Amino acid sequence: MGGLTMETMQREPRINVYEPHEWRHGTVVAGVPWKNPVGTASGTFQLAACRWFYDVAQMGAICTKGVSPVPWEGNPGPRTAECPGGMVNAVGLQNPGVDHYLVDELPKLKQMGATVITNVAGHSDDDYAEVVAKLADSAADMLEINVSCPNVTHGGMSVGTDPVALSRLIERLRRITSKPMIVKLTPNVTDIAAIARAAAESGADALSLINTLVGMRIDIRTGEPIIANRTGGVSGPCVFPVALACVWRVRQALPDIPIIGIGGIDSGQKALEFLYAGANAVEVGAAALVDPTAPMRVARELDDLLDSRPELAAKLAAGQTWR
Amino acid sequence: MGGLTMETMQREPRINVYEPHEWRHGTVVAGVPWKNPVGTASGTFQLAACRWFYDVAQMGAICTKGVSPVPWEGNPGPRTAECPGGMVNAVGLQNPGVDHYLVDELPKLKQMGATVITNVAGHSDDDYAEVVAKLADSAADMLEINVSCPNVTHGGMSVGTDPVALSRLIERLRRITSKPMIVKLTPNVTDIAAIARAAAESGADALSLINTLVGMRIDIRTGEPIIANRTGGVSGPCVFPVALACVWRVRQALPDIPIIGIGGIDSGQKALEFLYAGANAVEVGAAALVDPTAPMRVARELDDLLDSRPELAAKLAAGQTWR
Amino acid sequence: MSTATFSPTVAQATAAGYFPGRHAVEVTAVEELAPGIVRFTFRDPYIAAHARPAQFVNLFSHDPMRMLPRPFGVSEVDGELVTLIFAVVGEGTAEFARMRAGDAIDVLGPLGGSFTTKEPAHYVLVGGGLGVPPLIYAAQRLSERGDCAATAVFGYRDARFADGFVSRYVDTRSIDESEGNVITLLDRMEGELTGERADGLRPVILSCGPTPMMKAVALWATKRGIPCQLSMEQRMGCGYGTCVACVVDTVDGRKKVCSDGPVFTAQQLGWEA
Amino acid sequence: MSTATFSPTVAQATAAGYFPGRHAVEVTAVEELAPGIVRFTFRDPYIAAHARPAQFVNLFSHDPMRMLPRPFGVSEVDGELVTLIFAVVGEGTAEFARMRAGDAIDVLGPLGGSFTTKEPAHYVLVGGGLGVPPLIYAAQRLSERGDCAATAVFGYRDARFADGFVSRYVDTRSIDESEGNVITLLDRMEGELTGERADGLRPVILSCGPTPMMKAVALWATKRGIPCQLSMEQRMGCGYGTCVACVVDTVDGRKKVCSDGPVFTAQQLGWEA
Ligand SMILES: Cc1cc2nc3c(=O)[nH]c(=O)nc-3n(C[C@H](O)[C@H](O)[C@H](O)COP(=O)(O)OP(=O)(O)OC[C@H]3O[C@@H](n4cnc5c(N)ncnc54)[C@H](O)[C@@H]3O)c2cc1C
Ligand SMILES: Cc1cc2nc3c(=O)[nH]c(=O)nc-3n(C[C@H](O)[C@H](O)[C@H](O)COP(=O)(O)OP(=O)(O)OC[C@H]3O[C@@H](n4cnc5c(N)ncnc54)[C@H](O)[C@@H]3O)c2cc1C
Ligand SMILES: Cc1cc2nc3c(=O)[nH]c(=O)nc-3n(C[C@H](O)[C@H](O)[C@H](O)COP(=O)(O)O)c2cc1C
Ligand SMILES: Cc1cc2nc3c(=O)[nH]c(=O)nc-3n(C[C@H](O)[C@H](O)[C@H](O)COP(=O)(O)O)c2cc1C
Ligand code: FES
Ligand code: FES
Repeated sequence: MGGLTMETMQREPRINVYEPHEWRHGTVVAGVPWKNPVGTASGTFQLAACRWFYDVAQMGAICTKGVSPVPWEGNPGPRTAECPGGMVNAVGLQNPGVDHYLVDELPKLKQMGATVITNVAGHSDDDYAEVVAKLADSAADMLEINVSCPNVTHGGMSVGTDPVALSRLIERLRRITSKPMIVKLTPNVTDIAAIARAAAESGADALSLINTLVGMRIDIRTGEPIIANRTGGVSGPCVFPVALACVWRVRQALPDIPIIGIGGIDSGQKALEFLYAGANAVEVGAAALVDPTAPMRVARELDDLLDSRPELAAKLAAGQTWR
Repeated sequence: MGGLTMETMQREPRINVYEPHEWRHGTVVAGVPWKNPVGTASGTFQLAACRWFYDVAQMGAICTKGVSPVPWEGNPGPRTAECPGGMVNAVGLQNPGVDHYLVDELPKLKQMGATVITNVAGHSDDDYAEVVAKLADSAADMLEINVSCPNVTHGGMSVGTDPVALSRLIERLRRITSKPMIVKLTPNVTDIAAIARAAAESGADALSLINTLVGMRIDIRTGEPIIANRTGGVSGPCVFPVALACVWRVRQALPDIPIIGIGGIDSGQKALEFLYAGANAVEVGAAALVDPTAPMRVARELDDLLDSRPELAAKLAAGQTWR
Repeated sequence: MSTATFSPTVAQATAAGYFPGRHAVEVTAVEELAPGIVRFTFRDPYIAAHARPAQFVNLFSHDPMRMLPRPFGVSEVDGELVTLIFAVVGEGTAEFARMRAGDAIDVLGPLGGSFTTKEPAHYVLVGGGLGVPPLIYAAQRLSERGDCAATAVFGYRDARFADGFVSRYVDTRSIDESEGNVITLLDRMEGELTGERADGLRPVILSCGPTPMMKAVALWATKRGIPCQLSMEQRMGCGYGTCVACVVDTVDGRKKVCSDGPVFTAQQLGWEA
Repeated sequence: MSTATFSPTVAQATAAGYFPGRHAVEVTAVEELAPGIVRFTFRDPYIAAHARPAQFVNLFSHDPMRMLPRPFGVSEVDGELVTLIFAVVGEGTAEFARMRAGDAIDVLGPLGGSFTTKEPAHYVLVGGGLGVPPLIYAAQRLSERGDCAATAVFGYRDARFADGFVSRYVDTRSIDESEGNVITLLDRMEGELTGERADGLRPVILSCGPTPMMKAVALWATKRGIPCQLSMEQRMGCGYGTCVACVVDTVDGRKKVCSDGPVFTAQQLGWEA
C-alpha cells in the first residue's frame, strides 16, 4: 500500500454522520419498528463508550453486550488478535450482570430514545431463564438469546450447536416472556438451517446470524497462541461471505421468520447484500471497533442505496423481505 | 537518522524464486519424503498452466485437481466471486477424468521429479473406489480423498460431514490401496475433531484441512447471487484463522496423525503458524491464483524461517510435529 | 517509481526460462475518454513485445481485500507502453481510474489466446461497448500487414470513445444507441461485406462485446457463411488456466475463457444460424 | 496535502458536540532514532490540544487486511504536532516506519485516562524500553508547571534513544542493559528519593515499561511507601472502551486497559510489597 495520500482519500466522498438526518427507509422486525434496518451488534457496543461518538439513538436498534445473571469476569487477557481482514476475540462475555444493566445502560438508552435489543448470556438453562425473567417486563424492546458464543465453556455455543438442547431452552424462555425474542445462531455447525428450524419451532420470533467463527492466531516468535484462551471467535469483513451464505440458507429453509444479518458489514453495500439474501435488518459489529461511527455510516449509506430500490424499501417498510 | 536501516525496510526484499535453491528443511509426511513442507493445494494447480511460471518439481508436493472416474463438466459459470481478503468458487470439480490424468498429468509430473498427491473426487462411494483402484498402482506418491467439496450435490461435503458415511468410505478405500491416503476435511462441521477421528480410525494415513468454507456474494445491481451455483466455497487469506484453529483442534484431539494444514497461506510466516499449530506440512491454494509463483515463494520463505528454528526443523525432518 | 520501471521479476523469470509472474510496472498515463471510461497506459517491455490481439492482462488492486485479478484486453501497444481501455464498473476499476502517472501497479500477462488472423482476409472488427479495446489492438496489428484489409464496426451506448483510436489504423464505421446497434451497421454494409472485393479478400468477423450482441453477430455472420471469431468474457480466478473458474459452454463442453479462449468460433459456441 | 491538514470529520464531530471519530491526518516527520526505533509526528490540532500524559492514539494501517488499531502513547506535543515514538515490531509498525512527510494516516484519539498529577510532588518517571514515550510527555507537561519537580529514570536495552528528548524537560538518569536496569538506578537514587527535599515535595512514581519491570518498580516503590502509578499495555480491539478486549487483572477484577486505564496504581494491580 503506502501510496495513499490525503489527496486520494479526499476524493472518496464520505457521509457526514453528524448531520441531522430524516430516515427514509425504516423497517419492522418481529413487530418492533426500527428507524432504519441497521443495528449495532452485541459486544461491540457499550453506551458509556459509544455515546461520545454519535447519536446512538439514531440507530435502527442498539443491541447491547450479553448480560448474565451475575457479573462475569470473562477470560484472561490477551483477548484479541488480528487476522487478515478481521479479528479474533475471546472476551468470554465479561459483563456487570443483568441487575446493573437494568439500572444503568438500559434506562439510559431508553431515555435517549433508542430501540434496544438486550443480548442474553448464560452458562446454563437456569442462567438464561433468570436473565430473561428479569428482563421480561423491562423497557427492552427485544431480547437476543446468545446461544452461539464460542468463548465460554458452558452455555453459549454448546447450546447453539445442538437442536435438542436449543429447543428445550427456547421453549422454556418462551414461557417466561412475551417480548420479541431473537435467537442468535452460530455458523460453527454442519447444518445451520436445522438449528434455525429448531429455534423457530420452539418459539423464537426472529433469528440473528452469525455469531463469530472459531479461529485463532499463533505468535511465530513464541510458537504459542496469541489469545490466552487459545482459540476465539473471528469477525470482521473476512467473515462476510460466510455470514451471507448462512442467511441465504436459513432464508431458503424458513421463508417467514424475521432474520437479522450479521457478519463483516462495514458499508451500506454489504448491508444491502444481506437484505437481498433475505435478511430483514442487519447489525454492525467489528467495524465499529476500528471506526466508532461505522454503524451510523452504514445506516446512512443504506438509506441512500434504498432510494433507488423502492421495491425492496417498500418490503422492508412493511416488515417483509426480498426473498 | 533515517539512514540505512530505514532504506533497507523500504526495499521489502523479495525472494528470487527462479534462483536454484538447495532445500535445507525437508520433511516426511506419512512416510513420503517432501523436499520442503510446502505443497500446492488441489484445484489451484494444473501442470499445463503452472509449469510456465516456475519449476513445479521443487515444491514439497504437488497436489493435483480432484479426479473422478469419468470426465466431469462441473457447474455452469460464473463460478467465482471476490470477497474481502479472499474468493468464493463453485467450480464443481470439473476435470477430464482419472484415465486422462493417468496418461497425461501424472506421468509428466513424475517425469519432472515431482512428489505427487492425487486428489480424488466422487459422487458416490463407488466413484471414489473406482478412482482409487485405478490409482492404486500408479506413480502417485499419495492420495488425497476429497470428502469436503461444498460445490457438488452428492459426495464431497455430504460424506465429509457425516462420521458414519466417512468411516464406511475410508474403510472401503483402505482395502483397495496401500498408498499413503490423506483424507481432506471440511471446516463446515460442528465438530471437526470427531470427523478427523472417524477418518483416522477407518484407516487414513494423514489428514489435510481445510477445504473451503461455504460462502456467497450477491450482486447489488441485480439482487441475485454472483455465482451461478449461488453458494460456493470461500478460500484465501480470510479463512486463515479458521483453518489454523481447525488444525489446532484436530492436533489436540489426535496427537499422532500427520496433518497437512491448508487455508489462506500466502507467506512463510503463515505456513509457520500452521506448523506451530501442529501441522506436518502445508498446501498453498488461492494465493497461487493471484500470484502464480506464490507456492514456491512460501516454500522459500519458510526454508529461511526454519533456519532460526532448529528444534522445529529437526522435528519436521524426522516426520514429527511441534505439538 | 521513477527509475525502476521494470520489475526485476520479469528479468529473473525470463532469464530462467519462465513466463513472468505477477510483477510491478509503472503507470504512465490515465485519461478519461468519456464519463467513466478510462484509457490506462503502463510501461512493460515484456507485455508490449509479446501481446497479440484478444490477449489480456490481469491488473491487481493495491488493496489486498480485493484479491482477484481484473482482466482487460490489450488495446494498443506503443514501444514499451501497453494501453488498456476500461469502464469504471466497480471498486477495482474505480481504484485504477484514480491512479496517476508514476504510480506502480501489479500486472500479469499477456494471457489467453488471440484471434486467428494468419490467413489474408478482410477482417471485420465488430465491437460493442467495452468490447472494443481488443479490436483496436487487432486493427493496429492488422494495419501493419500488407496482406489483409480491415474495417472496424463499432457500436456504442453514447460517447464514441474509441473511434479516434481505431480510425488511425483502419476504416471505421460506428453507431450509437440513438441510431441502432452493430447489427444495424452490418445490415447496411451487407453488400460491401459479402460482395466480391477488388483485392479478392473474403470477410472474417472478429467480435467482442456484450454476449447478446456477440450472439446476434455470430448468427448474422454464420447465416451469410462468414467465419466469425468471438472474444468472450467470464469472471476469473487466475486468468492463466489453473483454476477452471472462467468457463463458457461450448459444443465440446465447458471451456476456460482464459486459456482455451478468450476467442471461440461461432461454431464452437453453437451460435450458428 | 498542504492545505487540508485537518480532517473534516473532526470539525463535523466537534461542531455536533461529539468526540472525533477515526480521521485522517498528515504525517509531518518520520525519523529513525536508533535501529528499529522511530519518532513519528503528525499534525492534529485536536489531539494536540487535548492529549494528557499516558493517553494514547490509535494509528490505523492503510492495508485493510490489518484492521485492528495500533495504540501508541503520546510522546510530545508541539503546537498542532503530535509525536509518538515506537519500535518496529510487526507489520503495522513497519508500515508506519516507511511513511514519509506528506502521507496521510488515520488516527483515533486521544484515548484512555492519564497519570494523576494534580497534587504537587516530585514525580519520578520510571520508564523501560518502549515504555518511555508517555513519560517524555509527562516530563514535558510537568516541566510547564511551577509546583512540582520531576526526574526521568530510564532503562534501555542499548541505544538511549529518548534521553535527548526527555532531558530537555527534566533532570534525566538513564542506564542500559550493560550496566543494569531501572531498579539499579532507583537503588542508587534511594536516598535522594526518600529523603526530605528542600522544596518539601514527596516522591510519586509514574512508570511505564515491560510488565516485569513495572512489577519490580511497584514493589520497590510500595516497600518504601512511595505512591506508584503504572501505565499498562494490552492487545486492543477498539481502544475506546467498547469491546472489553484489553483487560488486565486488578484486585477489583478484570479492568479495561484502554478506558479504566491505562494507568493503574500499584494497589489496584495488587503489586504491593
Ligand atoms: C478476457 C477479459 C477481457 C476484458 N477486457 C475488458 C476491457 O478491455 N475493458 C473493460 O472495460 N472491461 C474488460 N473486461 C471486464 C473487466 O474485467 C471488468 O469490468 C472488471 O474486472 C471489473 O472490475 P471491478 O473491480 O471494477 O468490478 P467489481 O465488480 O468490483 O469486481 C469484483 C470481481 O468481479 C470481477 N468482475 C466484475 N465484472 C466482471 C466482468 N464483466 N468480467 C470479468 N470479471 C468481472 C472482477 O474482476 C473482480 O474479480 C474484460 C473481462 C475479461 C474476462
Ligand atoms: C496503551 C498502549 C500504548 C502503547 N504505546 C507504545 C509506544 O509508545 N511505543 C511503542 O513502541 N509501543 C507502544 N505500544 C505497543 C504497540 O501498540 C505495539 O507495539 C504495536 O501495536 C505493534 O503493532 P505491529 O503491527 O507492528 O505488530 P503486529 O504484531 O503485526 O500487530 C498485530 C496486532 O497485535 C497488536 N499488538 C502487537 N503487539 C502489541 C503490544 N505490545 N501491545 C498492544 N498490542 C499489540 C497490534 O496492535 C495489532 O493489533 C503501546 C501499547 C498500548 C496498549
Ligand atoms: C469483541 C466482541 C465481543 C462480542 N460479544 C458478543 C456478545 O456478548 N454476545 C453476542 O451475541 N455476540 C457477541 N459478539 C459477536 C458479534 O455480535 C457479531 O455476531 C460478530 O462479531 C459478527 O459480526 P461482525 O463481523 O460485524 O463483527 C462479539 C463480537 C466481538 C468482536
Ligand atoms: C478454484 C478452486 C478449486 C478447488 N478445487 C479443489 C479440488 O478439486 N479438490 C479439493 O480437495 N480442494 C479444492 N479446492 C480447495 C483448496 O484445495 C483449499 O483446500 C482451499 O482453497 C483452502 O486453501 P486456500 O485458502 O489456500 O485456497 C479448490 C479451491 C479453489 C480456490
Ligand atoms: S480464470 Fe482460472 S482457469 Fe481461467
Ligand atoms: S480495547 Fe476495546 S475495550 Fe479496550
